[in-house]
Amino acid sequence: MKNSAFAGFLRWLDGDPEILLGAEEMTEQPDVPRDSQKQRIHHLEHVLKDHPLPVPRAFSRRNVRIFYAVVSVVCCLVIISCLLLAVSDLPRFGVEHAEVEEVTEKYVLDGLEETGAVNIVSGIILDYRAFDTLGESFVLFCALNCVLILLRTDSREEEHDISYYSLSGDDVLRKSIMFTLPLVLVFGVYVLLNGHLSPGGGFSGGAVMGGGLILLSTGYGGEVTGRFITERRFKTVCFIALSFYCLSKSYVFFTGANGLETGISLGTPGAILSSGLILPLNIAVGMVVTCTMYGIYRMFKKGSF
Amino acid sequence: MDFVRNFPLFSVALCLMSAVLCSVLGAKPAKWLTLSVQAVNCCLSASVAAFCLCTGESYLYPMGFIGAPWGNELRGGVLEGLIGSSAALVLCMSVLGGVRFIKRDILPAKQNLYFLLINLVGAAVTSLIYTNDVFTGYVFLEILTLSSCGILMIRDIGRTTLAATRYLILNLMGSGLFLLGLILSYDITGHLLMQSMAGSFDLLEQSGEHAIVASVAVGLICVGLGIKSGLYPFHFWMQDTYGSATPSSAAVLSGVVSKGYIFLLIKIMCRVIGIGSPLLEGARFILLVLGILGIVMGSVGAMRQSSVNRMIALSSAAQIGYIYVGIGLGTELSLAAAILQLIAHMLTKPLLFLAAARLTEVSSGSPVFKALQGSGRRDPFAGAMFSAGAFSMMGIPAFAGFSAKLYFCVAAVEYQDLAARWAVLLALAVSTVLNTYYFIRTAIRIWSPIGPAAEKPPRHELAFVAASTVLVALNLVIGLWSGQISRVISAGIEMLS
Amino acid sequence: MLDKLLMNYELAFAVILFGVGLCTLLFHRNMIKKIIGLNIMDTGLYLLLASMGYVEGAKAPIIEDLTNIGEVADYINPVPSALVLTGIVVSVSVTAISLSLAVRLFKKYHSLDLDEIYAIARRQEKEVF
Amino acid sequence: MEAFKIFLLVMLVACAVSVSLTKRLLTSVIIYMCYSLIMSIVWILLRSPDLAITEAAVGAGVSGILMLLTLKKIRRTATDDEAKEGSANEE
Repeated sequence: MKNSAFAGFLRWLDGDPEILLGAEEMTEQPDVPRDSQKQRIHHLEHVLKDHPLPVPRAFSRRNVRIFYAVVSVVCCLVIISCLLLAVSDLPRFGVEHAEVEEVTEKYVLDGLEETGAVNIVSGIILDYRAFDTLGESFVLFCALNCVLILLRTDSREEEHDISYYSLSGDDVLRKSIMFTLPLVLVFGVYVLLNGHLSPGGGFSGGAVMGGGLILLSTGYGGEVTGRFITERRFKTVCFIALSFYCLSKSYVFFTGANGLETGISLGTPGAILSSGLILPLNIAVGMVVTCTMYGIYRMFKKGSF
Repeated sequence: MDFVRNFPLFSVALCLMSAVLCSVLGAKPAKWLTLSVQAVNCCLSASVAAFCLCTGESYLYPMGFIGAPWGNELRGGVLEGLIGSSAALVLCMSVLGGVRFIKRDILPAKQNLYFLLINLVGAAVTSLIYTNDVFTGYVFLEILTLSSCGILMIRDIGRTTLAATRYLILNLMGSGLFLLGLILSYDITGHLLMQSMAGSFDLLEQSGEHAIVASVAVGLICVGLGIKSGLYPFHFWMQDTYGSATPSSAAVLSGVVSKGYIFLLIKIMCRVIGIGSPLLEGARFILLVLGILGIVMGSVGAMRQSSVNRMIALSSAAQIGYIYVGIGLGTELSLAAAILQLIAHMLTKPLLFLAAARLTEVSSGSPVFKALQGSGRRDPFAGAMFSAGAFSMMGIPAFAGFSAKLYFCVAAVEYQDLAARWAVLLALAVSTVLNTYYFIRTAIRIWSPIGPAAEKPPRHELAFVAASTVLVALNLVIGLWSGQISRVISAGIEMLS
Repeated sequence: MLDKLLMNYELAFAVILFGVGLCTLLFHRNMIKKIIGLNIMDTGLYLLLASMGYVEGAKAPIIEDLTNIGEVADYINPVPSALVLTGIVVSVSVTAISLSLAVRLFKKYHSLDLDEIYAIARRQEKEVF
Repeated sequence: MEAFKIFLLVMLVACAVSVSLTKRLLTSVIIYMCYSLIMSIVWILLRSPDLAITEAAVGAGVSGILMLLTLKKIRRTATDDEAKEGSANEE
């Protein structure tokens, strides 16, 4: 009775995800030193291989798999048809909608004057809706720190990882990177600095530059990039860029809400040094994004900078 | 313009800046920075609440030169201030009370990252509470999800990683559904600010256009936030998550994070759709049913657990069920009861988690009930604190939990629909009986004299004593002066719509 | 309904992508596939958002002639673009975190299949006690 | 142009479905990278060049690389353990 389908169902009601297994105490696992845990896993895997788990007949692996597949397809179809029903009721695609006109009108017509940005999207994300964007860079910052928590290795035991899968001996890769890397970096810098004039901005430019650094470190090994991106510098750049972003935007929010003058001139629209804070903010965001992308890559690859 | 109006901006900026600072500080300065920033944050929010209570009206705060409907906005009001200050306080106390466990569970090199994430949680919750723009709500929702997942998985054992994975997947599904709801409502209204959206929803309701999209969008928003906050059928991650995290993280996750989602839902319901709107009727009915089911099933599930922290975790499902019942009934009284319950639960759960962690510590580290026998005698202070929390959960008079339950009863009795009224009252009765049963059982176990050989009790540190005393004191304050507090809450709810 | 759907075919495709992604996220047992499903779900959402801002025959929201901005209807709606930009960055952060969780899980349990991982975790617990 | 757009959208759905049907993880990661590239073309057709640049750099570039690295890391861990087991057996 303990392993019957009904008992499994009851356990599932209680929030037990693993209906395949018999009733067992779910108890908290105390801290076990790393090594012994590893050995235990090895041992367990053998045990699992030799003696498969006691599984009630109604829930055999095969049945469960089929059940999963059927449920997922049915769910998928139900969700899609519900949403299609909703979508068919939406306003028509590809025409200007009266509802949004009130809001977009101001962005398009007054945006240039109020923010100084030729690229209206840049004006929106770094001026009108800057609080969202501030949050967005902190999402990246949070992701970087979570990855640091998970993948950073403090011991030296995994150092030998680097040599194993770095391709830095490969001539074809090196040569092609030598040709493409300058282009990638120049493109990234261009996209970053012209964020207020042409498509792009801090996020896209930063991602392109981060991609360039990743290329360099793939081709020439981590030592080359590690020479000029040390952990200290990495942290400093992140710190300066984020605190500049946070402080300057708080200042703008504060003055704006209180009706004070910011003392930041917008310059001539269309010039590279224009549109007030948007250019420095783009640079700050770009640095954060570059650092984040590269840092996450290093964490995945090696576990340290 | 009064200077107090800037306080919401200050508290968000303060939290974000201290998060950035924590990334370059060591563990110890980061801890003090976090604690003091959260304390300041609490004071700032409390003064916002006091200010709004004095002037008698809420205010809008444009983020930048251009306000509605073009730029982002914050909104300050009594409810926002009240919940913001209690969230910051609970965050501060959970960290303070669990400092020893943080030192025990987390590698020294990564402790400053823990405080960084706590700051991000604070910033995200504060902005979720104050925001007046639904998309800002989404962005900070994601920060809250990621940082809460971070404080969960920072403990380096397999169970926690597994729990974090499941927590992350469910939460991402919830945010996906929430975002879809937002997108659909943006498509039909063309606005992202709450009051402009509300105007468009009113117009749509009158003209009857896009009725299907509107109801699907409302349903998706409710379901998304329900999944994230642990509404009944989606409560199954709780026991693993809260059971395996370091006690401070469990306290923060149950006390602050889930409440942030719920408050956002209440705000969207009241300010965007209108709590009495016919669009919301279906969603409210579903929330009511799921809430009642959550109360009953959560209590039954908690009763069947064999270890104390899993029991506390599952009783959260029941407590969150109460809040959803309050939202589902949708009268002013029931909303006030829901918010009172929200605050009461916010103050009680961290206390229980922290005290249970102490009791576990003196029982050779095992949270199973058998091992806990007599632990209250080994560490009387923690035992007393646990009992106080349990009393509040059971609904003993003079504690916050009692007044919340009382207001629920009043709200249910005054509800027109007979079936709903009796269902709610019955669920309340059943869950009170079950709550009393399993908390009394635990209390008897921890105070009973027989047990394993006495171990040397850990040194009583000031941090835990201070944190739990503050939490119990606030619990008593809310319980004893519940009339005044519920008047403040009703004033806040009136301001909300 | 069907003729309306045909007119709104972009939105219909976006919704289908969302559904497929959501089900991959929910029902696939492999972590990596779950993560890919998550990304597909998100891009479906962004497609839905951005196609609502599209205006037939309009230009990208970048002002070419500074002296003569033109009319609102000359440009597509810039707001969805701004929102989607935010969203894309959020989803890459989420991807990074969930991938590192997958790596960590693999280190602990030597599997990416969540069902198997649960089985191993349970066995382990039984052994500890 | 309309036909091209429909073709791209159909390809997107095909990629999305085939991700969950393929057996090998490497294949599904590569399919996902293709998906992102197609998506960035769709963004251009929708007149959002900002999104196209970001999607190409982030979706196809960085996310894809991270997924590939994850696969590599996982295979590395697996082979490492096999090697250790082998040496343990020899002893």
